[in-house]
Amino acid sequence: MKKYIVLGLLAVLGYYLMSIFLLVDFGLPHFAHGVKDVYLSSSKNILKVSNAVTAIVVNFRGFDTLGEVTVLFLSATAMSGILYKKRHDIGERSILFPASSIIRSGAKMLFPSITLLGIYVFIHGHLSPGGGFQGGTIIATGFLLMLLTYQNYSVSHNRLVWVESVAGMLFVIIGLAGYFMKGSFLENVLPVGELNDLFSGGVIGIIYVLVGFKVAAELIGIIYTILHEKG
Amino acid sequence: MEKYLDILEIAIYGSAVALILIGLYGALTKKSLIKIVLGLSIMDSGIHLMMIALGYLKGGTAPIFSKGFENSADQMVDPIPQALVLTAIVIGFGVTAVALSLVIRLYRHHDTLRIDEIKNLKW
Amino acid sequence: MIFLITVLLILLLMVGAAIYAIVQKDLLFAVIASGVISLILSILFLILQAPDVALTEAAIGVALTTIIFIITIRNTVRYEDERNKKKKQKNVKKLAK
Amino acid sequence: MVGSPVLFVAIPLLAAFLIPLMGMIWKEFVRIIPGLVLAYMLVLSVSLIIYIQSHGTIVEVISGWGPPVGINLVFSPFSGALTTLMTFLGLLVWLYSHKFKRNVDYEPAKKYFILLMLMVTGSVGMVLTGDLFNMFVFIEIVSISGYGLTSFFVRRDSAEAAFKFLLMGAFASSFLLIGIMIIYTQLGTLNMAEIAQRMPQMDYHMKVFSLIFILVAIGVEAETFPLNGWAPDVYTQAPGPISAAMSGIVVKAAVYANIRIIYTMYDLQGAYEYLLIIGLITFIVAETAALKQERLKRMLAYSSIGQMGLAMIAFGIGTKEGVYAALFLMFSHAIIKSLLFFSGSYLVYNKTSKYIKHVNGMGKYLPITAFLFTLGAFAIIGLPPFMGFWSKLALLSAAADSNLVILVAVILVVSIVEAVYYLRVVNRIFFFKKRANTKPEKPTINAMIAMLSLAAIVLVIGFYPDLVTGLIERAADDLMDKGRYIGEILSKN
Repeated sequence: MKKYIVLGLLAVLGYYLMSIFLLVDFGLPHFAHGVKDVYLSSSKNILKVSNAVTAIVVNFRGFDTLGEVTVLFLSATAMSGILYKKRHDIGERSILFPASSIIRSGAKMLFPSITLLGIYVFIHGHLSPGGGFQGGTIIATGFLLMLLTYQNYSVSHNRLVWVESVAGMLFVIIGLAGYFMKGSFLENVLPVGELNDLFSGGVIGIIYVLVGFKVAAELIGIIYTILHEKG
Repeated sequence: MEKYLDILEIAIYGSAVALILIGLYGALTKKSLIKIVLGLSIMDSGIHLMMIALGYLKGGTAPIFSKGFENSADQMVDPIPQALVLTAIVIGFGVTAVALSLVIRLYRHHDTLRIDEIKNLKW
Repeated sequence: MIFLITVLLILLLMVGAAIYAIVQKDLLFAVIASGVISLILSILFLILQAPDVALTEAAIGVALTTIIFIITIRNTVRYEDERNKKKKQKNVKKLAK
Repeated sequence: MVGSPVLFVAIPLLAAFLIPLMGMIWKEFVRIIPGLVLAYMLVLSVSLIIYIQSHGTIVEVISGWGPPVGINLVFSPFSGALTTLMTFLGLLVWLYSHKFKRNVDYEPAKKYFILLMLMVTGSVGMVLTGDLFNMFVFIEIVSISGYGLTSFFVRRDSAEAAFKFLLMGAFASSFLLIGIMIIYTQLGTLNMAEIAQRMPQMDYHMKVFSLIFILVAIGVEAETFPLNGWAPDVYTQAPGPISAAMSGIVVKAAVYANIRIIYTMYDLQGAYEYLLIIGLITFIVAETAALKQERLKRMLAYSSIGQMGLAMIAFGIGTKEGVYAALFLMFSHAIIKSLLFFSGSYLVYNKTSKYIKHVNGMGKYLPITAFLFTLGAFAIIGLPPFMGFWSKLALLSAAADSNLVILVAVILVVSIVEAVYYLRVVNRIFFFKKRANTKPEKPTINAMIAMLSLAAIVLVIGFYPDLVTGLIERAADDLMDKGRYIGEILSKN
């Protein structure tokens, strides 16, 4: 019975959603003058950042990114609080499958290259597609591979805490530096350089590298917490 | 050419709405807690697809100014939905992780994942 | 034309995977189907000229979300209708004796 | 310039990232730093409120781009008053839970205080921000810390309540994204002032649908009627101070967002009537549901929902007097309900089930706590010498001015219901015999200070309501003047 009510409601919702979105033309500009044009032109001319998405994420709407990093931090904190046990010993790591020697040696070879790829992606975040979130998640997948393959591979919890705390604090401190030197939070305080140069965009590149470290540490922490949970 | 775009419009919007509806259906009717969380993440995927599709520009390029590939700003797709989706994906992952840890904790207490057997509170 | 057909096929596959993920009783298969959704989604983002989002979706949606779902399933139960794993195991042991 | 609104977000985040490191040095830092940060936020907001009396609204630009392009924070009389209220309550919640029972453990204490501090920060951010998507991010911060704090006690059914909350919150955030996206595709901006300015260009259907999506999303946090299923469970299962923080801080922020969107962003005709009707339904349903509750915190939860319904009714009247009454109601409800949650959770301290019958005879064993609970109960019913009386009076006179006689009658009748269930509890406290298996627990000294300062506010404002009415009137003026809000923000370019 409940199923049919839900199906009926969903049919109504789907009808209205479709009828709204079909009014919005696909592949054509929808509005006359939005903030989009300002973002694109000042990303190229003022900030000298090639990747406009990076410019938006780190500078124009950098406050969102700070909030988003905080959301990840909070969810890592909340998770370890939710799964907290009074006993101090953590459970054995759950093994998904016993790894064969091919996987073991393959993982060992892949891990450095995955980490290198991740670092490349977040260092070049302002030049090419990618950036802090992407690079951070790629590094986290590398660690995930190691954690799944080797049962006795472990990441020092204190080191993770250090990385995420220092990266997060530096993010806020760079923001505050903008506030005290230029008068608004997260404003660029360094010279912007030339378009398509590695050292372009002022603080944008630095902030994205910090975001990368923080996201990687956060995600590894989340995986580590849930992996050491024994049902 | 116009027709081509029309078909693509209906197909992409339609599948995004379909993902949203399928996810909602799963989250509302299924009994297993993991299925509910799965439904939520499918719904999020649908919304992300919708947002990117709304920012698409026909014949536009990715919003990246690269050397040797000079293109003007009005030939680029809208970068704002992309930035928003970037944020939304990461937030969605955080929510999913918290939800799954709550699922594990509920399993620890009740030894079951069926929502109709975990009813100490009124639903 | 070929491009259009490919996109349509991909979309169809994605919606099919979504339906499969909801209908399937075996949660492990359902989760892997949702990983397939994310994979196709990241291809679609690439087609829609959003490479940044495609990278994020590929790393988060395909790898991390899927793996934490799988770990959760490993720690709890695998089948949707499975009522009580521990009790069942106890009963099996009793029968074996 | 004494400070800037951006510090409300920057300093707590800095502290939150710092706490795990400082905790390695000395464990007590984990409890002290959040208190210092909350105290700093309170001082900052008080000094900014004094500053804007003479200099007008502060519009803070972030990352150096003027309002339609970058994100901006608005410290207006309205948002400033709410910020002060919320940081004050946050400080008291911290004080109350400083020596909390289970917080002797280091790890849970760390998590508890980080989550508490960021919940307050997120609420303040929700109130201050002038950007729609930024509001979404802050809502997520608030909700995730809410999930974590709700499931804090391992031994109760808290995980279930938290899961319920999470389910509602996840739907809400998805719907909010859809609503934001509809607005963005039509108007090409995410800044609230610019959206308000361009709103007449938008197609009518789009306007209605985006408003519905956004209201459903924010209604979950604001406890409007069909979406408040999570609230009673969460308030019952969460630790006592967190219930107070939820009803005093988070819900206030969500109501602010709701009102800002309806009053400033949209220019729809039927929106005020919507508020009036939804508020009335919420009020009646919640107050009657509270009457038959058996658990104390559940009863308080329903009462809290009902009071928010009352505030919505007042906003729905739509005149300046109505807005004034609504703000006064929100203010007095935040103070009084926190007092009730604080003292109530000591009255039923040693029982996980928290039945009302456990308060029997506590008046003899915990005289001060019982007295404070009674004070709160009288104040929230609206008995004359207390603070709740003035807010209810303002609401009734606003309704009477707008010729809504039926509304006045309904509010009065439902207030009698409210009086019945509160007086029932008070009766049990003082005139029943203590049950054999309940153990009274003396409040700690910090908790006592927190409760006494709240009670002092209730009494002082009960006798001298003029202390706050000026502030609230300015806030109401600020909310009603839509053109000035848009002008102040967009002229900052």
